[in-house]
Amino acid sequence: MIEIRGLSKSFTGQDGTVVQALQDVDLTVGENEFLTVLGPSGCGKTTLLKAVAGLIPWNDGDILVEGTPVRGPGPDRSMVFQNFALLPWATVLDNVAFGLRMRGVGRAEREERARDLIAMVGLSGFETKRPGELSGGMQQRVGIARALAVRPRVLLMDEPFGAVDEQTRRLLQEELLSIWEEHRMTVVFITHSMEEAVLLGDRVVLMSARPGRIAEIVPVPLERPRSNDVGALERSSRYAEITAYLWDRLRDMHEEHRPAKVAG
Amino acid sequence: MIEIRGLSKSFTGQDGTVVQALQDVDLTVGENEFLTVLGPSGCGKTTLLKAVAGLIPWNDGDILVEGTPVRGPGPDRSMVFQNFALLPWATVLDNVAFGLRMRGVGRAEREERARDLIAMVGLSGFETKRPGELSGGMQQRVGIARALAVRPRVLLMDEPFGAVDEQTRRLLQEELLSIWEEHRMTVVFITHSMEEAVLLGDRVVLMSARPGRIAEIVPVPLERPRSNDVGALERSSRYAEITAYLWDRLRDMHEEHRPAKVAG
Amino acid sequence: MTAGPRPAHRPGVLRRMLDASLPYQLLTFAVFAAGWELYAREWGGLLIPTFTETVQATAELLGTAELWQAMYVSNQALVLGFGIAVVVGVPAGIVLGRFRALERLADVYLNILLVTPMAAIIPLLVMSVGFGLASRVILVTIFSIVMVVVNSRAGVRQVDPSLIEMARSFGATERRIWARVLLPGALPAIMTGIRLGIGRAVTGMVIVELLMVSTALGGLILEYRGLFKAPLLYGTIVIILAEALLLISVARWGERRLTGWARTTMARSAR
Amino acid sequence: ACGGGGAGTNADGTSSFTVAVIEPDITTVPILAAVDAVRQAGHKVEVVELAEPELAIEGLAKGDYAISAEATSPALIAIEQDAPIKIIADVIGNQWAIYGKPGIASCDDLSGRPFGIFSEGAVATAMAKEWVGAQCGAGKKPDYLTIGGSDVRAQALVAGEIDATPLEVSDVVALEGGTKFAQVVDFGKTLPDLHPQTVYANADFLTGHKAAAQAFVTALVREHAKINADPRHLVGLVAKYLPDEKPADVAEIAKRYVTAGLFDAGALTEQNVQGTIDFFARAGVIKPGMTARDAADLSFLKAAA
Amino acid sequence: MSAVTEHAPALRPRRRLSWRALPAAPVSLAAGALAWELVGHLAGVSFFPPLSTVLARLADLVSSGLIVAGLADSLVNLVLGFALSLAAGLVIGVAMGRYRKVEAALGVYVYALLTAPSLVFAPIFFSLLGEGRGSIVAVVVMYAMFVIVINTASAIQSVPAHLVEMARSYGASERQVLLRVMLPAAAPMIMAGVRLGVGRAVTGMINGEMFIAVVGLGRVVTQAGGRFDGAGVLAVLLVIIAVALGAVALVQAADRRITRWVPRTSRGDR
Ligand SMILES: Nc1ncnc2c1ncn2[C@@H]1O[C@H](COP(=O)(O)OP(=O)(O)OP(=O)(O)O)[C@@H](O)[C@H]1O
Ligand SMILES: Nc1ncnc2c1ncn2[C@@H]1O[C@H](COP(=O)(O)OP(=O)(O)OP(=O)(O)O)[C@@H](O)[C@H]1O
Ligand SMILES: [Mg+2]
Ligand SMILES: [Mg+2]
Repeated sequence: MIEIRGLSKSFTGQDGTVVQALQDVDLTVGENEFLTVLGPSGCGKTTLLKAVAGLIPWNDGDILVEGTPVRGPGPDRSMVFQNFALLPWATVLDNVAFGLRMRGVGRAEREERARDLIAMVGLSGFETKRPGELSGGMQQRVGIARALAVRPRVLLMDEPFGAVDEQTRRLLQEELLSIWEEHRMTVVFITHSMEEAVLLGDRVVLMSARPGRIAEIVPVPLERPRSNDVGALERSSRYAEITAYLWDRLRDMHEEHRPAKVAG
Repeated sequence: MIEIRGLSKSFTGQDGTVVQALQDVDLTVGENEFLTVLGPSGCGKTTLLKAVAGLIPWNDGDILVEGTPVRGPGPDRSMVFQNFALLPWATVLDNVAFGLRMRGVGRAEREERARDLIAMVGLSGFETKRPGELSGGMQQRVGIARALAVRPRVLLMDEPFGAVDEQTRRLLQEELLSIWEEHRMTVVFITHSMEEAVLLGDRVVLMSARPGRIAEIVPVPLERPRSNDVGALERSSRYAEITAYLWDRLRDMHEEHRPAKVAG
Repeated sequence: MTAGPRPAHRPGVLRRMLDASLPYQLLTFAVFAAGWELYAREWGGLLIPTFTETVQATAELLGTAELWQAMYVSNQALVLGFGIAVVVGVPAGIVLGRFRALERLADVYLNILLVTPMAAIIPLLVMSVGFGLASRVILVTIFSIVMVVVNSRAGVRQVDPSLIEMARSFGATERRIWARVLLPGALPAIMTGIRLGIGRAVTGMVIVELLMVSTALGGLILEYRGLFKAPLLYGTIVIILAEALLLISVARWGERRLTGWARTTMARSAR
Repeated sequence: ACGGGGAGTNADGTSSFTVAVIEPDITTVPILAAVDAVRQAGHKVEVVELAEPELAIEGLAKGDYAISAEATSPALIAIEQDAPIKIIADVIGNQWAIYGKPGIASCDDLSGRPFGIFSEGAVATAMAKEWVGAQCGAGKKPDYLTIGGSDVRAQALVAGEIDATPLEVSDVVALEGGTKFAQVVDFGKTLPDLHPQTVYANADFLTGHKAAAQAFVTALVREHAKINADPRHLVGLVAKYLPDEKPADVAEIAKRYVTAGLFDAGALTEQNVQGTIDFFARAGVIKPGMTARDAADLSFLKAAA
Repeated sequence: MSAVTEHAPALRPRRRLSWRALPAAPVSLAAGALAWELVGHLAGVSFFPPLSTVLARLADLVSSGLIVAGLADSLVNLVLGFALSLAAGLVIGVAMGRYRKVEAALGVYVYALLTAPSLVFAPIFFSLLGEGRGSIVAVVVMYAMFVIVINTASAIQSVPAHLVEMARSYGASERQVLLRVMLPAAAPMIMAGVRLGVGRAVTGMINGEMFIAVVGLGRVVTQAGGRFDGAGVLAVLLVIIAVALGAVALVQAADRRITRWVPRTSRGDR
């Protein structure tokens, strides 16, 4: 359960100009909810996620996770980074165990837990490989395993499947859904793809840019579990309806903001 | 018109292992045809395109463009690169004029032609910006303008919209279609997206990996011009049929090759 | 970096002062000067002047024609020698970066040039070329060219290979590829090499004068040392260092002007 | 530290101290032999080799070293700046001479020709300039080229880079293999009162360790006497302390030194010390006004004689 | 590199292999040696003897034990000085890279001292440390440390921000971020600085031995110079270069171990 109240955040650029990345954002993410976030480039999605993770300070407002105000990174939340953020010199095993190590978990225990998670994301046998030897999709699975290894209550995912080809992406989506269905936790998932947002989320948050605000929250009335037949889901008319609606909304926002892209 | 006959190409890696990137590829691209190429990662799509562009030597076979054997890069072909390949230090104008400059076209003429093309891809007003100040989609439009500025008979495009968000991608697809419909030329277009392959192509070439071969050529019986209503096209049943067929074929190839991903 | 609400208004005057670098520079300077003064007063010998004496001597030197004459003579070697290092070193670095086979052959010699104690070969050089400007120029060149070559080579390696391929796809000749792709692309690294090279060139300029051709600034140093005029000795050294830093700042400024584009694409790289 | 000069007194009354030598050559060998003699008398002596006379002077002034020997001028400059240093003996007489390419016989022949000198303040430079000032015709002046190190100047002369330069005897002998140089002027004859290379010591050491200092000076005088009696003694010493020198050259050098009477530690007198001081004052290296009493302590030489 | 069709597939790989099979360094060294020998004979001057003369002199010097004794002495200076430079260089470099204030405070001085002709500071070392090992080690440090500092600082500054952020999101402490993320990530560039540093250390060692206290190999060079023994100077120089290349090779070996994870293509010049 995450409560965000009146969150505002601005950046002062190197040239002294101030960018209002988030303005007055109110958002409540329910216990064990899978929330997806969509929005044009530069609308503040990453900023929002990092604030919840406790990685950046903000100007105004409050963030509560499980009722406790966020003051910094904590063991209750973990993050999957858009660009993987794997340590290139460490093996898969060490990368997955990294979060546990930072928390002072002993070697034997952290390796055992890491091995479990490596098996869960289907990478058994790759424990001693380094990230450079893995394909993009496999790298991202390492990032997910690392985030899950610390058994967080809240999982924050920043465009985790952005850099992955379509076939691999589909496999990863199915895997994420089945992990979530089995282990249940609160998930905030940022994406650029409407299809993905609808396929995965209980609700889709649409954000608008400059300043970053929540434009609309769209509930997704597709039944769970969804992991068994993603293909059928995609051919359902409900799915097509929501996707079309999101497409229109986003196109509007995109048109509005086209000139502003020069600045980014 | 491009004729490829019995093309084979192997790479010798730094460790001495030999990768057969292309084996015995036969392919004829018709005059003014829009051909799209789909295939799993590493199947040799880029290699094929670069061979046609005359950028790499090959081991066996022949390539004829408009009846003339390819011996190196030539003014009849130009290429749009997957990663844009813009000169970061040059302005938009200079980047678009680059190909003309390499061909010794005088300053006044090349700038005039560059300005025309900048207008065509909708970037008027950005002539003096540098690539770092443009969004990804705008950068790719500069790359396309540069390729078109030399008035090639053959346009070779390597995943040109791979790095662009979905909304921008749609805009670019529509623009490319209308440019092609107006100016007509032979296009070979590589993509990872089935939807894109179907939307743009007269025929879709499916390639399989290790060694790279042509697995199948799928004709796309959708009428032209397609640029006016892409949305309607996407909702047509014929479109859905072809896409579904391609999806199945690709999934099969992908499954076959999954263990091999370790090597890449 | 802790999370939590922070005031939205601009940082106060005090904050901005603490963030600027000048106060820290001044602080270290003060500590350094005080340490020097104390040490020289307590334990200083004939060749260790106090800080204040050195400052006085520096000011005094700056008013003498002798110093400016020496600067003029020394800098002739610097300008010519470093000019040659750039004119020869940049193309050489580009060639080595572009053609691997050549580079594999030349690599040993670059390494040797990098590690050879030049002081030991100065006599040889002077004997073969004479005591005139030529040997000073050559030495400055040898001192600085390695940095220029090595960095230019690295710069060419950093140039995105797809840009070269792109240029070739438009039928660019090798010459055009050099002028329009390799040189501009490698420019940031080349400028770094030039900056480091300037430092080495100044060293070379002084060393050759110190060890062999005792004219100009090196001659002044030897003279002041021989006569135990410690304040003037270190005053001269201060002036040489100041010149080096000045030249490096000029190079930095030029670098920023020439390679402004690099900042937008490598926002997060060093400084 | 008990006593000056980085020196200490041992339990049995003997001293321990450090002697600094600068790039030892043939002229230094008798000093090394004297050190060994002092060691035999029970004192503990350490020898360090330094690269520059300035460093030795610095160490003497601070009291790190007790005794050193090299060019006289830096010692005088240091004494002028109140450093506790005293000249106590001679290393070698004035062995400098200007040598030139064959055919050069006088100062006028050198007018406008490249002439190698060491830096300002060095004794050879001062002598050469004084000679030029006195001997050259009006408006005639060689083209001075400043070159560090007598060996490099000699090489430059051989290579034809310069037409003339002041050289030491040992350099001349080492180079004489092929070409013969013309001796333009012998400063040993024109400036016999000048002692460019002397032994000097830390003043506190001299007062605190009289016995050790005396032992050293006495030993040095004795070594010089032995050499003058038989040049082969010097050849033997060189073989012992500088095994790399070419024996043939050494024999030749020794002969010339002995013939010219250059090895005479006891040659220093009030007059010639004053003469040396006056020479450097004339050359502008030190200010006028210093007396032999300020600069030298010749009591050890007197006791040794 | 032109795009030419090749109809003889077998030809090219074999040709390329034979090219690779030739070890580049020995071949070019042999060519250099030959050139030296020829120029030496043609020039016929005492200060630039041909290689064979130099090698003969080297054999002399080695058999007389001079080189070996000098070398041992020099190596001690080198190892001490380099170890100090490495330790201090890493600490200062990391501090400068990590804390902007440290960089502001020290940056100018580091650049000034990198530029300075270190020999002119000889009197200072001499005054502080005397003529013994201390001064020579100080000269070595003076030569080697600042390259290491500057490379380390910019290596630390260019560690990808997202890795640091990732570590912090798992609650890593400042120390953990430094040890587990920044140092490993910066290792390749730091090692490049160390490689430059070790070369400079050898130069520093020789200069210290030639211009402060006359010991070790520096003493052998100085004495040979004093005897107009050109072949001797060059012989010792060969030994010095060999020592330097050996030291560089050692660092490279360490580098390869430390940065094994770096993908081959981006390893740059090695
Ligand atoms: N460190 C920073 N300094 C200055 N401005 C920043 C910084 N980080 C982000 N911004 C600005 O804040 C705004 C929001 O950025 P954010 O990264 O949250 O966007 P986003 O929604 O994640 O975009 P994308 O979809 O492209 O990842 C942008 O305008 C960006 O330029
Ligand atoms: N320069 C090269 N050296 C060695 N092997 C290469 C080289 N270029 C390509 N290959 C190999 O050739 C095969 C085909 O590569 P190619 O780049 O054509 O694939 P692709 O179909 O374009 O893949 P992608 O969709 O990932 O871009 C791959 O297995 C690749 O590893
Ligand atoms: Mg983002
Ligand atoms: Mg490709």
